[in-house]
Amino acid sequence: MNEAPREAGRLEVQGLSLSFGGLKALRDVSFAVEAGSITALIGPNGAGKTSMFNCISGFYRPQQGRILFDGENVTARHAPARAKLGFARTFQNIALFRGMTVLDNIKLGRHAHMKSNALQALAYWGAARREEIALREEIEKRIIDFLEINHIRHMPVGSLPYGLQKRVELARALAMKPRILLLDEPVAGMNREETEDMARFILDVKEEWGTTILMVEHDMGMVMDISDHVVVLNFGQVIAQGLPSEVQADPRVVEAYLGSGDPAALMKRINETQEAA
Amino acid sequence: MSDELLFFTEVSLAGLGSGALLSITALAFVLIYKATRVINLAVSEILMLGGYLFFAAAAGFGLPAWIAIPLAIIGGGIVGAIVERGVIRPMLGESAISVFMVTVGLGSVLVGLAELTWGTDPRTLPEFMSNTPIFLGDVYLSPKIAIAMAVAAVVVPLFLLLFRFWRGGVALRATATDQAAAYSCGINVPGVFSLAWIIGCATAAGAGILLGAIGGISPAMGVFGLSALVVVIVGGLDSVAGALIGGLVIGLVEALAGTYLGGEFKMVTTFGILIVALMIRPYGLFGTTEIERL
Amino acid sequence: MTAEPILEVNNIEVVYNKTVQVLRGLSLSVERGKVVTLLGSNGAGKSTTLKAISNLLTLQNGALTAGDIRFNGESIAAVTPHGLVRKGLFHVMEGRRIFEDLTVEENLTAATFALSGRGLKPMPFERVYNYFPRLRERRNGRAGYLSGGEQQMLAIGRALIAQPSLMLLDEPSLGLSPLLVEEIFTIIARINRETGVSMLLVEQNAAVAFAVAHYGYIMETGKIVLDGPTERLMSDQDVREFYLGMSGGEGHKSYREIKHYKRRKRWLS
Amino acid sequence: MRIATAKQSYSSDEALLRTNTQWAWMGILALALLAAPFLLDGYWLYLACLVTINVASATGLNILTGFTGLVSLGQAAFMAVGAYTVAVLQRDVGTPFLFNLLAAGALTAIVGVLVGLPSLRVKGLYLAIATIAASFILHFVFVNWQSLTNGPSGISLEPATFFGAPLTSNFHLYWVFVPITALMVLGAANLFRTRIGRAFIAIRDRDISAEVLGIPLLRYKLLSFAISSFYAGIAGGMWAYFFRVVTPESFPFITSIFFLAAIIVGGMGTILGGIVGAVFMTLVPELLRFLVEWASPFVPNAGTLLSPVRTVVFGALIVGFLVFEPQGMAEIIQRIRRFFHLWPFRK
Amino acid sequence: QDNQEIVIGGSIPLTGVFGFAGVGIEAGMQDYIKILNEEGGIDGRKVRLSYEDTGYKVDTSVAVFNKLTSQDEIHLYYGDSTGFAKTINPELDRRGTMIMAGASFASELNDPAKFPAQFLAGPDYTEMVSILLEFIAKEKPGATIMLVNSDTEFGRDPIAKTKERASALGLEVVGEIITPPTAVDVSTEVLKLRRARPDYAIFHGYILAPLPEFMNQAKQLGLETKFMGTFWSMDSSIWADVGEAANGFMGVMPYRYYYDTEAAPMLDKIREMRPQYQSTAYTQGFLTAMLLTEAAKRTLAAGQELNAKNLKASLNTIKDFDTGGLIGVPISIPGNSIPVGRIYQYDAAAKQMKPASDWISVQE
Ligand SMILES: Nc1ncnc2c1ncn2[C@@H]1O[C@H](COP(=O)(O)OP(=O)(O)OP(=O)(O)O)[C@@H](O)[C@H]1O
Ligand SMILES: Nc1ncnc2c1ncn2[C@@H]1O[C@H](COP(=O)(O)OP(=O)(O)OP(=O)(O)O)[C@@H](O)[C@H]1O
Ligand SMILES: [Mg+2]
Ligand SMILES: [Mg+2]
Repeated sequence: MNEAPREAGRLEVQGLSLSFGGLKALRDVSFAVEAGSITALIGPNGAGKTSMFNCISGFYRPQQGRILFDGENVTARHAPARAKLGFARTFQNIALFRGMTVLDNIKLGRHAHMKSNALQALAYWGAARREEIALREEIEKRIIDFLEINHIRHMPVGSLPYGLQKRVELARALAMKPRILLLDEPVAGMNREETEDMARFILDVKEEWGTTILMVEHDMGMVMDISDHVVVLNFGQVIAQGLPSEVQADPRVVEAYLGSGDPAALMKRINETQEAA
Repeated sequence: MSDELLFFTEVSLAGLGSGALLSITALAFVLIYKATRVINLAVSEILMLGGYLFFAAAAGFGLPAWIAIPLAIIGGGIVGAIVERGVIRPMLGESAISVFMVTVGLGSVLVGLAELTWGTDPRTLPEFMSNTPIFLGDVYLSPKIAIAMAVAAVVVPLFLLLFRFWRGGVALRATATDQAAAYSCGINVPGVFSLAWIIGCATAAGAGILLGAIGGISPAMGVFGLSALVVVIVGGLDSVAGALIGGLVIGLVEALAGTYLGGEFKMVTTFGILIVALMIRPYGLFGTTEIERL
Repeated sequence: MTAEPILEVNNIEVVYNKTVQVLRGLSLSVERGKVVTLLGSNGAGKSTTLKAISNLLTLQNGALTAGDIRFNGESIAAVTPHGLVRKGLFHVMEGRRIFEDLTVEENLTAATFALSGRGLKPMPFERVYNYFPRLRERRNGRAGYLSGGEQQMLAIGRALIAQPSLMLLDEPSLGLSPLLVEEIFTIIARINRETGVSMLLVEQNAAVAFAVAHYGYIMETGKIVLDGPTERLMSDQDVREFYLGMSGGEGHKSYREIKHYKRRKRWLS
Repeated sequence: MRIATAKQSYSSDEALLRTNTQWAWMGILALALLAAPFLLDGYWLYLACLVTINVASATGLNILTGFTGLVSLGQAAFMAVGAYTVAVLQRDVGTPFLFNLLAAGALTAIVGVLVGLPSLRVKGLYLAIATIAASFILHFVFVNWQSLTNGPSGISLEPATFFGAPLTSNFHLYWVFVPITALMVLGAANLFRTRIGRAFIAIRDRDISAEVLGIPLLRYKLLSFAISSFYAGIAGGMWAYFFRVVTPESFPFITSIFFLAAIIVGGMGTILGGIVGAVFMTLVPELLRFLVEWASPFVPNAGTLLSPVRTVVFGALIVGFLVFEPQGMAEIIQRIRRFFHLWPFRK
Repeated sequence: QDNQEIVIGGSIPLTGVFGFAGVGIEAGMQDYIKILNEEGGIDGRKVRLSYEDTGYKVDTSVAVFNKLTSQDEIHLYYGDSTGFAKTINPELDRRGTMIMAGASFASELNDPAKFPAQFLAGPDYTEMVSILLEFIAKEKPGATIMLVNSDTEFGRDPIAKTKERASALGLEVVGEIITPPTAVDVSTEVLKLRRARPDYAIFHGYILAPLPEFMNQAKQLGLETKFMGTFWSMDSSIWADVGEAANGFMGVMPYRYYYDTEAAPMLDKIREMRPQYQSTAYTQGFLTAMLLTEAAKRTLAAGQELNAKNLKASLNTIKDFDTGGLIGVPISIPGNSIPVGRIYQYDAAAKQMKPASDWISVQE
């Protein structure tokens, strides 16, 4: 099978609003994610980033606004249909299927693109058999090797360390034949070394697969280093967007989100409190 | 009052009365669920056991009712404590269905033990309630049903108040949500578990005495618990108010269906209501919606 | 310091499911009034260490098979988990672990059980809301609907309510915005300096951890491999490279220029 | 861990039986099944047939509850639908045996889908109770749809004929039931190496994230209900041919509990679990019978003790397994297997 | 071969909801067999009861049947429930080796064409209710009747025929109450009863509950209704602890009570063997064993092989047969049942059932 990666898609969000009861999680949010780019979505806690992801992947229905994918309006589509279109994501709180092995979790990603029906499945015959074997081969060759998870492929995901679980989530998303990859805090809870690994994989996906990537992340070191474009949300609204360097310098962003961004300054502050005490 | 209206009123009142009995039993489910997230199907058998314990005390040892009743209720509580300690606590952290099935198994064990101890013959409890008929105007109310109503009218509001104003209510619900986190907040998790099971089972045993007084006792009387379970599902598994209102609604509907459609329609109507209620409110009328987030 | 440490962990071993050994003879101690940080890569056993200290292992099928742990000089083995909390040892668990079905306020109420039997005055919730204004806005909403970061704030808020003498913090910065990380760590430091609460802090963000901590331990696969006062650790070549991401002595290396090979850590050799 | 062997190809790596030992065990099992009817007396042959029916049904329930996580307490009612279908067809239409069984499966699948409709919104134990409701409603239909079901007194069946041979004795039925059940088990095993089985498991583990990963929830939940009730229907049909009478009281609610208990004791979410659970739960009460027989000279009233003791044991088995071995017998078997694989290297 | 023992198989509900009956049934069968064996058995062959508890569950009964028949050659069988009788019927027909009677008096079984290898040791449920109706028609012509039945196969059994029969006798059925099998609280049903104010209420499909509560509440309400039941509600021991409320309960009984005073040699024998009260179930078991073995006796006497056809034919030759007084009149079994019975009434003070009528036969 060994298909070429699917062409990257361009995502555009127009005037999206979402509220829960009285709480306005998103207000008139518009931004675009260019095909083949890495775009970061950042903002304070509770700003609405995960909610945005949920709208894009079809889990939440926004009250207003449109989501365009390569110019096509996908707002009305259900989540599984969007998955088939090429929306693939990972989750802020890891959502692997604990009853399955790593390999099966990854295979699951391909679900929407397979065709076998229940009868063929019961008989393991025809399309079902062909598809499964081809899928296995492709996953082995293109995903498992790529993400360096050979050694764990038959392990149940539950017993894996956190960092590897995140990697398996990425693998599953890649198996979805993504045209846009939505990563929700891919390096949260990782130390420097593991963050480096993940950053490398993300860059490689972009370079080798050419997939569009939209990422939520609080690790500013990584965000600023690897993203091409940064969108900043605050209280459900876009307060800034642009190149990483531009955003980093934006005083509103610094005030609402970034802070000093410098451990040395933090230490100083702490020592001041100490002296004050 | 016209004859037809009188009849309707009597039927409705009788329905509300048996609804009250359902409510009390439902309460046993709710208490345990609230603290441990376990649907304890063995409530049915504890109920049966309550009836038998009363029987043993009152008929076997010839104790007066005012001693036999507390004894049976305490007995139910003790069984609850033993069960909780012995099999429920080791199941901490297992899936809801597993624990549910444990209680199903327990129920089976209790039925078997009751059969071994008391045999399978149906029995009649010694009379301990007043037998004077109650007439509200022209409207007749069976005295036993009236007592069930009175008990429900005391017990259910008591628990409502308890959960509203007592800090322990928070502890109960916290424990249900996340035991490790509850521990780490200094909540005595095993204590909460035991407490919920003791009170829940004692309540069930009490309901068993009332039920036994009305319909006699037998090892199979626990099926009544299934009706109470329907009540809990309609009312919401974790809602005391739901148990009360669900019980009354189901009691009323059953009575009306049984009277105007025929006895064979009682169960289908109840279960029909159950399905409709769930389609409209998947977590019961007053149950807490499970949080589903990505 | 002459006073005995508030926490002493001596050569503990922990086994999960009777089969997987996770800790192999780990020792550490926390001096009274100090902040101590415990660093290590994923799966090293940091959370396991904290769970062993707060006696929560059994809930996860884990068991302490060797060694002992002393809190305030008393062995914890015979104390129940909630008993420990009521003696002043509070564990802010990994992964937030707030009570989803309870409101924000009820979550704080739940934490007041930690005060039982210590004769402390309950702290007004207002103080927590002052630290985390977002929580005040959402006080009557169900905590399960909070965003990830908001939940983390609530978890720390609960620890404040509990007024412990030793706080175990498991990755408090996880998922928090950079600004909030700074604020929380300032708050943590403030609490420590103001109230003298001792702290054992597990963190992935080594930079901020070093900023507040007085002393640090670094662990790998169930053992401590390096320890020392924070200043000394921060000058260690490997710590700088693997935990702080500094290449050589100058600034940070860029994630874009990461080489596709890895240098082995010296302590693993 | 098992030392990895170099695999010929991915297709052999995806096969159901991967090692020679596995093939050997299968061969032994097949031989035993072939020899059984010649070695067993009437009683054991009766039990053997009953076991095959129960295995088929338990496997079906396992697909729904064990693999998809949709707890059903309606299995008995589903079997009843299958049994009634067969009975009515046999009585009124006279269609052939296999056709009747398939029709029973198909009709039950449709009923299953209807019962499953609330499953998108109604979850967990709420759903379980809803299935109880559905089964009581079905029971009501069986009792009251007199013209079709003959009401409370039910329907008696003529023995079936299978390609001309009458299926009257258990010996005959055995030869038909065993292959049918074997095929059903094989089908279930196959299912879980394809995308459909994976989707089921994903739904069990976390349905909302499964949806975002491209699995239409309602469709798959209903599919699971359909396949599972198809199995139940066929098992019910076999039941009808086995006992040759179907009444509304043939499938009491306790039967649903029995099957749930069987898959729990056997091991939820493993094919092996459904099989061993059904075998075990069917045979244990019978073994108790022999135990009581041996004990009867020493224990007064042993005969009257049997049934309560059986009730206690039934309950205690469920409790015991859940408390001490929540993964069920399948896990024990796996552990034994692992032990033997490692055997030379471990004491 | 001639000296080989004759085995009666039995799926007997020693426990479960019908356990109270099963224990008596077993004792009754054993006692009759003992008497028979002391008299030399059948044609010199000893008789033995081989039985197991079923817990009153159909599947267990079937398993017991299969087990017992694979252990012994069995020609006579005792079955415990209607469900079992129907479930095993095809197998009985297929084997053609035995006849069966049992604890079920289901009307459906009273059909020699459909159940050629089975019979009932008494009237079927419809016949029982008919006997009650005959009695009512005589005691109070034109009386009004309420039918109360449990929503089970057992309970619904006689309903349809009863109405026909009642109108033929000039009685008026003023209502029907069907209670769910698990109902304990019957307040609303009592209200229905109160509204209809029938002269008689005939209960069928119950053992005890919910009868006492019905009678209690009816008394509170000052209803004059007389309460009646059928065989399985008629044992005096189950009414003993109900107390005063039970007084006056009536029902149909095909057999004599243990404490009956009219002359009955077989009862004397029983009382000699068992000085304590024996239940009606005991008598049922006793009599069933008597009839089963009588059929075998007659078959062997005719020099025929013991198989279903011969046994049943022999059974049907029973005419004006004396049961030793267990049934107050000589009986005949032309078909599948013995349609005679008598009305008894409960006397709470004596804790006994007292005869309230003569023996009534509803044989056409
Ligand atoms: N299903 C929901 N019901 C109610 N409120 C919700 C729901 N989902 C999110 N919210 C609220 O919407 C706001 C935005 O939440 P969201 O999870 O999108 O934040 P976020 O930007 O991802 O934050 P974080 O960085 O902390 O993860 C929060 O205040 C949250 O409490
Ligand atoms: N309940 C458990 N059962 C079995 N193994 C476990 C369990 N909990 C943790 N482990 C294993 O123990 C090891 C240490 O886990 P622990 O959570 O203590 O690591 P950690 O250092 O806190 O890692 P992280 O940075 O991911 O939080 C890991 O390999 C993990 O897989
Ligand atoms: Mg988020
Ligand atoms: Mg950790």
